[in-house]
Amino acid sequence: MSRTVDKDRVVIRIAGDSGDGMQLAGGRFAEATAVFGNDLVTAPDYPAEVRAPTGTVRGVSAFQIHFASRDILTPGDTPNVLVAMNPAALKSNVDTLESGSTIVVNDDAFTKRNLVKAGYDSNPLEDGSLTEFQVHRLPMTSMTVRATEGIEGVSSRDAARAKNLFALGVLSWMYGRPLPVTEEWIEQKFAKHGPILTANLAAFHAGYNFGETTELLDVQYRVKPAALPAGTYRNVDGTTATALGLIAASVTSGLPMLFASYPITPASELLHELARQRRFGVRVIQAEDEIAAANMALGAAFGGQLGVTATSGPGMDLKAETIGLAVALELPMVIIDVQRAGPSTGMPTKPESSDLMMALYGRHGESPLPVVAAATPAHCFDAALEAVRLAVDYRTPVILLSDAFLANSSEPWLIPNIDELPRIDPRFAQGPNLDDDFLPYLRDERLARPWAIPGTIGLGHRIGGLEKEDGTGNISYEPENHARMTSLRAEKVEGIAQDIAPLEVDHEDGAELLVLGWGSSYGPIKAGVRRVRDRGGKVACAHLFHLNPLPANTGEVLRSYRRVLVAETNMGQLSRLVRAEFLIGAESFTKLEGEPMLAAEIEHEILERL
Amino acid sequence: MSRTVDKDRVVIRIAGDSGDGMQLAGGRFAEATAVFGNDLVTAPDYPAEVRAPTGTVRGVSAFQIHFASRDILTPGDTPNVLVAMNPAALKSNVDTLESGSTIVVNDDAFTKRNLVKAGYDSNPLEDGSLTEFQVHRLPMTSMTVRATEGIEGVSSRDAARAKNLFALGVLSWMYGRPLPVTEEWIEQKFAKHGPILTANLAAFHAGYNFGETTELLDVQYRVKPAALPAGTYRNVDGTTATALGLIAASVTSGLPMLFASYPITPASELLHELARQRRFGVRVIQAEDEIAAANMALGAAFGGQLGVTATSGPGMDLKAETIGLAVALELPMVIIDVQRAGPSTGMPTKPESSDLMMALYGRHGESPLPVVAAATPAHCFDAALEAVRLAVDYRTPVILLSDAFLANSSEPWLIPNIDELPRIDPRFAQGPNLDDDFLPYLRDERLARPWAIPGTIGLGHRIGGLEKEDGTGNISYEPENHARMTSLRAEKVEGIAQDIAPLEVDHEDGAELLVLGWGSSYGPIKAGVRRVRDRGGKVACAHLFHLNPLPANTGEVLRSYRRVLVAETNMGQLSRLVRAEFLIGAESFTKLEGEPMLAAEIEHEILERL
Amino acid sequence: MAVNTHNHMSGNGSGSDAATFTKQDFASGEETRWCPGCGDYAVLAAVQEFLPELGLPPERVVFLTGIGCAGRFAYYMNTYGIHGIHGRAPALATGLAISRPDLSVWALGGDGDMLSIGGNHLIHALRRNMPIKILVLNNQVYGLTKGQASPTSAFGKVTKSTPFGSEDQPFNPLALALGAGASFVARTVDRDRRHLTQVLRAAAEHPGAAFIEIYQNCPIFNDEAYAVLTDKDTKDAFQIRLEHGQPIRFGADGERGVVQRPDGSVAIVEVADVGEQDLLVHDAHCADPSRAFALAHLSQNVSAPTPVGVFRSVVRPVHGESSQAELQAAHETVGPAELDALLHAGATWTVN
Amino acid sequence: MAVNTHNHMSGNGSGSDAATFTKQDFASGEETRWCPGCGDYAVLAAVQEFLPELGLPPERVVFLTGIGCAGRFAYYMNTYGIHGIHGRAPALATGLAISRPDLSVWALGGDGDMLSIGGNHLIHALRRNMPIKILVLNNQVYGLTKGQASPTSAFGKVTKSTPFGSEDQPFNPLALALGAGASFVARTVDRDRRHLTQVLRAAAEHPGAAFIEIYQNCPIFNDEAYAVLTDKDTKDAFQIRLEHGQPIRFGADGERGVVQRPDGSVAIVEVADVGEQDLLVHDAHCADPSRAFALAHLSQNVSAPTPVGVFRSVVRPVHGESSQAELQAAHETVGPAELDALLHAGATWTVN
Ligand SMILES: Cc1ncc(C[n+]2csc(CCOP(=O)(O)OP(=O)(O)O)c2C)c(N)n1
Ligand SMILES: Cc1ncc(C[n+]2csc(CCOP(=O)(O)OP(=O)(O)O)c2C)c(N)n1
Ligand code: SF4
Ligand code: SF4
Ligand SMILES: [Mg+2]
Ligand SMILES: [Mg+2]
Repeated sequence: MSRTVDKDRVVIRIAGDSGDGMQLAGGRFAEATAVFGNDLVTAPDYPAEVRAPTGTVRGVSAFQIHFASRDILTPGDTPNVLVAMNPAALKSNVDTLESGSTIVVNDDAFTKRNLVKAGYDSNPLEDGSLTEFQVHRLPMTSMTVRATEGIEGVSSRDAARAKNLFALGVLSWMYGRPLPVTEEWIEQKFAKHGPILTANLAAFHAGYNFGETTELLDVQYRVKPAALPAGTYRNVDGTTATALGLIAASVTSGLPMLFASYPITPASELLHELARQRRFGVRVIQAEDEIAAANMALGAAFGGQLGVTATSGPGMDLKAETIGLAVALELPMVIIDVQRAGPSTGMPTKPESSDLMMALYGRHGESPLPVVAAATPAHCFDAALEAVRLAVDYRTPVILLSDAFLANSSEPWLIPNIDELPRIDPRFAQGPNLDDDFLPYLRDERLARPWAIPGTIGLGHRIGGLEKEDGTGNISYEPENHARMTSLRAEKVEGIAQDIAPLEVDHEDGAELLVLGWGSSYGPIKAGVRRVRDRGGKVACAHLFHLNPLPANTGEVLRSYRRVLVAETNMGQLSRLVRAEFLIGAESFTKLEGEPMLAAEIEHEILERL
Repeated sequence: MSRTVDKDRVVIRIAGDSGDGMQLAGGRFAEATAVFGNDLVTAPDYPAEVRAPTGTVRGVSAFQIHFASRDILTPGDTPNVLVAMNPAALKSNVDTLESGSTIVVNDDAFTKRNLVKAGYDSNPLEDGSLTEFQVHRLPMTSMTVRATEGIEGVSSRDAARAKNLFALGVLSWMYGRPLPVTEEWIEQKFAKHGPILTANLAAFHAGYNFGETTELLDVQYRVKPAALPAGTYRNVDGTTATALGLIAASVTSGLPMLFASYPITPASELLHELARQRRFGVRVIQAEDEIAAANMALGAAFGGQLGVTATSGPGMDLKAETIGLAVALELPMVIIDVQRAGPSTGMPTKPESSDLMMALYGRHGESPLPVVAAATPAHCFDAALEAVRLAVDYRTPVILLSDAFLANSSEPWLIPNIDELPRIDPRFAQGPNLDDDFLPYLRDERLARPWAIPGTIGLGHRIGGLEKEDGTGNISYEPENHARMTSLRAEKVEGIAQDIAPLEVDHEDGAELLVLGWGSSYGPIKAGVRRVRDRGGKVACAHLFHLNPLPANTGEVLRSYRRVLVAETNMGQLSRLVRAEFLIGAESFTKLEGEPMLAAEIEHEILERL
Repeated sequence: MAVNTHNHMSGNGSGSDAATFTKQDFASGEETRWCPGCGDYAVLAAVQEFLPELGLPPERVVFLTGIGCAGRFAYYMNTYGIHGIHGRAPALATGLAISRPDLSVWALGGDGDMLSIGGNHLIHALRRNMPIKILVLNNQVYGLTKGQASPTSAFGKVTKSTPFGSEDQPFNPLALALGAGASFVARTVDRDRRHLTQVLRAAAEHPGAAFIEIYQNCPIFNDEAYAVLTDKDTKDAFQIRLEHGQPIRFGADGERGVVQRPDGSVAIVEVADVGEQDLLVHDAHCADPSRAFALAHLSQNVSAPTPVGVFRSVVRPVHGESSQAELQAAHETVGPAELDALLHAGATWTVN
Repeated sequence: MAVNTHNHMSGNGSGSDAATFTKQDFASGEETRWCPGCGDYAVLAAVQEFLPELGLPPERVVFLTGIGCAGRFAYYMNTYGIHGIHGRAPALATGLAISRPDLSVWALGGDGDMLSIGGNHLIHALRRNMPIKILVLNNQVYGLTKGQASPTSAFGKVTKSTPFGSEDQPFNPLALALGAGASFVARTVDRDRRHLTQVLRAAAEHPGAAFIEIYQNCPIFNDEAYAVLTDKDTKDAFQIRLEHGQPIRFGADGERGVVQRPDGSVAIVEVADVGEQDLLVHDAHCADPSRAFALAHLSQNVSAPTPVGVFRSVVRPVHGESSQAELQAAHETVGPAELDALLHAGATWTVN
């Protein structure tokens, strides 16, 4: 009989060939874990190629999940458990494991041929190189084939394909995950393919039963549900959360959405996600390029719709001129930049947050606009809503920064109450705003101009990218007018500082060091800070959700610490920003490896400075 | 008989309808002034439209020239003499005149109709509104017609058209300009149009003789030649100087030039200028858009040529992605941004220097590149050469910032000795660089990679925008490699700080305030500082010709002053840069009127701070 | 969506409001800033005069323009309008038309704007058959930037950017549009108000993307490029009027005509030589675009007799049409309940 | 300009060095990273095998590619090459070819790369007749970004970006190229090595821009899109081989053929019905592109018998050709003296 061991948190990484269904197995495990009530963060890790050669290290696809009985913040620095479906999966991951970790392998896959493909000279399962780990050799393929024998209409190839569900079964047993979540999902997913459904269910149960009945796996772990704030949760990745945020903004504002986009990794998933949402009146158009996509969104905005476009770095370059036009037109529009590792084509599937300066300054002339950044996968929902709110309230294009990590990673999301969502009111102009006249650039108290849409009688007007006369919007080359308009555009954006939440500090008495972050460094920074505090260190942290303007109290907060450390996955862009803005000697921790930050790295950086 | 009065410096503005040939008259006056040996700076001022309605204020075209017996730096804040060829020209300029200034008008043009077109209710020449000025009413049209009567083949319309040369003749007399310069030019220019030649010469002489013989103009001014450094001079505008710099770089480096560009104001003139230079092997191609232009230049660079592209703000937006590719490819290439007043389409004909941040950060990811800025029209020659030198020596795209003011303004240029031009050596790779292998990303002591061009046996290689392995240039997704390559690209550019002139300070004992500038603010800052010094104020100034990297001693220089004032025609972009870089509380004087800075404004700002 | 807007469902470019409008209703009153004699004036006047025919009030009409002299058009129309950036009007128009099918959406630009920097948006809008009318004011030169070559400038043309003569063959804009799959392709001339109006009318009636090349004179940089088509003396000899269902013939007395040649091209003949019966009868509705393509190649840069009129006008699916009703209904009916359900989709769990 | 480079003057794409080269000389040895079964492999092999025919050493050949699966091509050629950014290969190639006429310059990309984001550069390169060979690997889908619609995806096609079916008519790439004025237009299929090679040869021999559409199978996202053209059973019935000077006929026994229709289009007929003499004789060199255009419309998305081969190949001025000798000579002879004179041009004065 197996023992049961209690654990606070576990990091599992399940890896195999890209054809092995690792994302599916990982995703299902995450879903069951979520429903079970653990807090969790996931991180998929795909190969760059569409189909890298089977069995090679380059072709390995992995899924990491960190789950715990308390709230957690990152997908975990290093796995405690590695499931390796073939030698390549072992090879590409074993170096990250700490001594004493558990490795579960699909023994059947450790054939001579596969070992060679993975670049192994000898079989690591037998040459003693894994002695520091707890290795479990499970003949997953053959057990799956056996479990599905006799199911009519299932070839042995189909059967072998179900081995990911066998592995999922094993893991489900090891961590006491509820079976029904996965069973129901299999039943729905394969409803139209009877034999495959039966085979997958059989494989899943076989894996689970294998754990239950054999002595090979001797320990079962218990990770209790986490005491998260009350409410209804679901597991979301950043892409889904962004899509939901946009749809929520569309529904609550009454603005139909036009989402115009050109495919690009890692933003394409958002295109796919929204293309399915016709039920919500979302119109999606795949443009001929990013320039067209931005113009289409802007054209829709002129028509009184919620114009949204999404892309990644290279596409942002191309949209720059159109974003500048939107700044001049002062029309609401949301531009989503799912950042990836650059420059140029860079490493398209890898995360990096190095487009901050571009978001702020990547257009000619003085063309300021609000910049919002998502911090966690679930936060993408709020960030998207906030981007729309600012765009509509201030009649301005807004850049929403996300990144490859946030887009693909998932975590539990406390589903908000519809009634408590921020109110977004288009406030379309309905009539004259100055006696009997309509002045398209007459501003309100926010310095926002009226949004008068075609079809509205009497408000017809023509606007363009040429400098406009204050008030009337007519073309003007008058020197003072240009100065005034330039200031007004800037002040409008600066004024938003009064309309956003102040910078909140996670302070601890005695802390003299503040760690400041933005974007997806949220999780690692919080986790790193926690670790330091667990070791008795005094440290504070704060996170910027708005990069332009910065919250009104930012300077005050930063100045109240002796040292400020800015942590970001670029060469120090935010740190330059706060240095310029507040003249404080912010220090910089940067990472540029096309990988998310690790809590351990933040911990290390903090400890170095205490 | 007229008196002769000595003057140190004079600012003349000659204004008329865009069809009146004001640029020609102004340009010829400038040429004669240059040959006479005065120092000078000119500034043309065109209407925005191709042909604005005749006689209207919007249709006024003006040319301002500042010339002096000592070296001067700006086209002058306000004219001492205004030549107004019609009521609109008077109307649009009279407000800028100081009391006591001289106004010379073409009396014939002050008809009822023209007065109405210009928006005058009454004739300003008669209603007493010009009493504070010295007004000379010359019937220029009729005198020109009379002077050209009887020339065969010249209609009275042709004759009237020559009135700009009459005006030029008058001015030439007033300021004792040498006649032959202008006569020769007329003879050459109209060599193929005999009657027109004769008419123009006649008009010019008539104007000159008018001054000589009538009592209407009672004073002749003498502005002695300036004591400029020894050497041979010519008058150049920034466009010509840039073209000459590029050609000089092409000839001295032996790199044939491909200039690929898409027309845009105010960069088109450079395209026109270079398109004429086939004699120098310059190939010019008008691309379908700015993206194509940048790619063409980059393709030529790969082929071992000097790839150059030029544009203005909106075109820079479009080139961003290609510039990022050039950063990744590490190929030499020069991108010229002739800045204009933005954002968006903005005010295309008006100057502004607000693309600095974009030059530095206007691309996704970390993609650093050198940025050079021209300071005066003549300096465009050096700046272009410097941009090519850095591009070739460091295998990098270089952005050269100019602006609408520099492009059109002119000043005397001390023609350099060919032998003293900077040496630019392409150092094409000729063979293997690591044993028998050729590594396209193996760097030299400058961190520059080899430039191996197609046709070179054995050095064939493939490079692209994906992250490259250090040394080999092969595709690499390896985390540490990306970090290393990102640093190497940054260090290469930073290293240039050792290879450029240190920041030179125009210091004065006791000065505690340093005025820092870049780009075309050079002249106004120097002139403003001079004025303050003339009044006994202590002030220093320095000018940045390199914006990235900054000269190695910049921090040291800035820190040695109690206050630093950064003056620029944008919202404080350089000031943000130095704040971030050196944590000094630089103050900012900004101007955003689509007009160059004035010396008086700088003077005022300095005095406020002394 | 908004108070004061008309019914969204009446389809692009057509309407039948009771009110009638006049030319003045479509003129913004803003002072026109083209050069004296510019062909753009004539086009503006013709458009303003034609628009009342749509039966739509000015606020239901939108002009989206690019940059260039022609791009200024937007300012002079008393409609809604955007003077966008260079070359992107078809994309702006796509975004607007697809989301507001109740509007009549017009995209307009010069030959540089639409065929050089904007060429890609143009061909894609035509391919997609967006419900927009695209007017290309072709003066064979860059006007606003003062005289560089454009993609329609003749081979060998000397301009500021080609002082030794252009080394490029110009586009045949109609051929390009046909190659892109355009469902409506026409050509007309600035100075022929009646013809211009006919073509505008046909375009407005066409469901889907209409491509109209307007030969436009630029007296400053390329004067009289099309004079032969409009000068009294030469007009008859050079204008070949295409009229659906009519034999293609021209000349003062209809003495010349167009026939099919065995190699697939079409050619000009003396009617007397071939006989009336052999003349091509123009079929603008032919499903296959090959004949229209052949006609487009009869002349390049008006160096020979030049067809004007509607070359092609066929009905095919308009982008967005099929999904329009569904999306509209979805947006109108969807509310907090559906949103709440969407947010709760998939596996959820509750923490108490 | 450089040591070790060959003679600059020998003109693009042709050469006659004594040395002979083999397929291996053109293979970079870099591990290919396409999916198993991808049609790109076949194209790569055919290109590598063909290139030795040029008689040019590998270092005189350059491949410039865009982004996409097809874009990876550059890495696998043992030539010089740039894997540029998405859609811009024709512009990169233009810059290189115009400045280095001694090189054989090839631009290559997928249907998305060349026809969506890169459409404008493509049509302008064709219009200008740049001396470059353009290969479009058309798999009717976005491969690298994992399965979105491309501008050649069929109307109604369900993809990741069009879950309810594409609302767009696809481009007919050959028609687009012809509409842009291309001087050489051809189509071939990945799996037919001999035909592919023939077409490459014709393109290489063509002076000026050659546009080649290669039907390329993407087994992952759009498998067997062109199967009818290559499957033994259907090949004869679906491949219409165009051969200059030959009557256009196909079928196992040449039982079907193509004729001109009175409306300007071409149509498929049973030879028995019309008689051999009425079949079209293919004339790739016809100055007028209309017949080629009609042939391009015989089938869309391989839904019907589909012509392959060289549709059009005519000689017209190549951009840069006329100025080449002058510029080359100027650059070679110009020196400090001329530069000094240029710097001193116009009025100068001397201060002592
Ligand atoms: C991105 C960008 N590039 C270049 C320009 C400069 N520009 C303005 S209009 C124009 C071309 C004008 O020619 P055309 O489109 O034929 O219009 P026309 O003036 O002849 O009516 C150009 C190149 C610009 N405004 N924006
Ligand atoms: C500016 C930019 N936009 C988008 C992308 C993303 N992207 C890469 S390849 C590609 C399209 C691939 O399709 P295709 O050109 O048909 O080539 P295939 O992969 O099918 O061979 C896209 C959209 C990019 N790299 N750069
Ligand atoms: S430049 Fe030509 S096109 Fe432009 S406004 Fe003047 S006449 Fe018209
Ligand atoms: S996705 Fe398709 S096109 Fe791309 S490599 Fe795989 S099979 Fe080839
Ligand atoms: Mg034009
Ligand atoms: Mg494709």
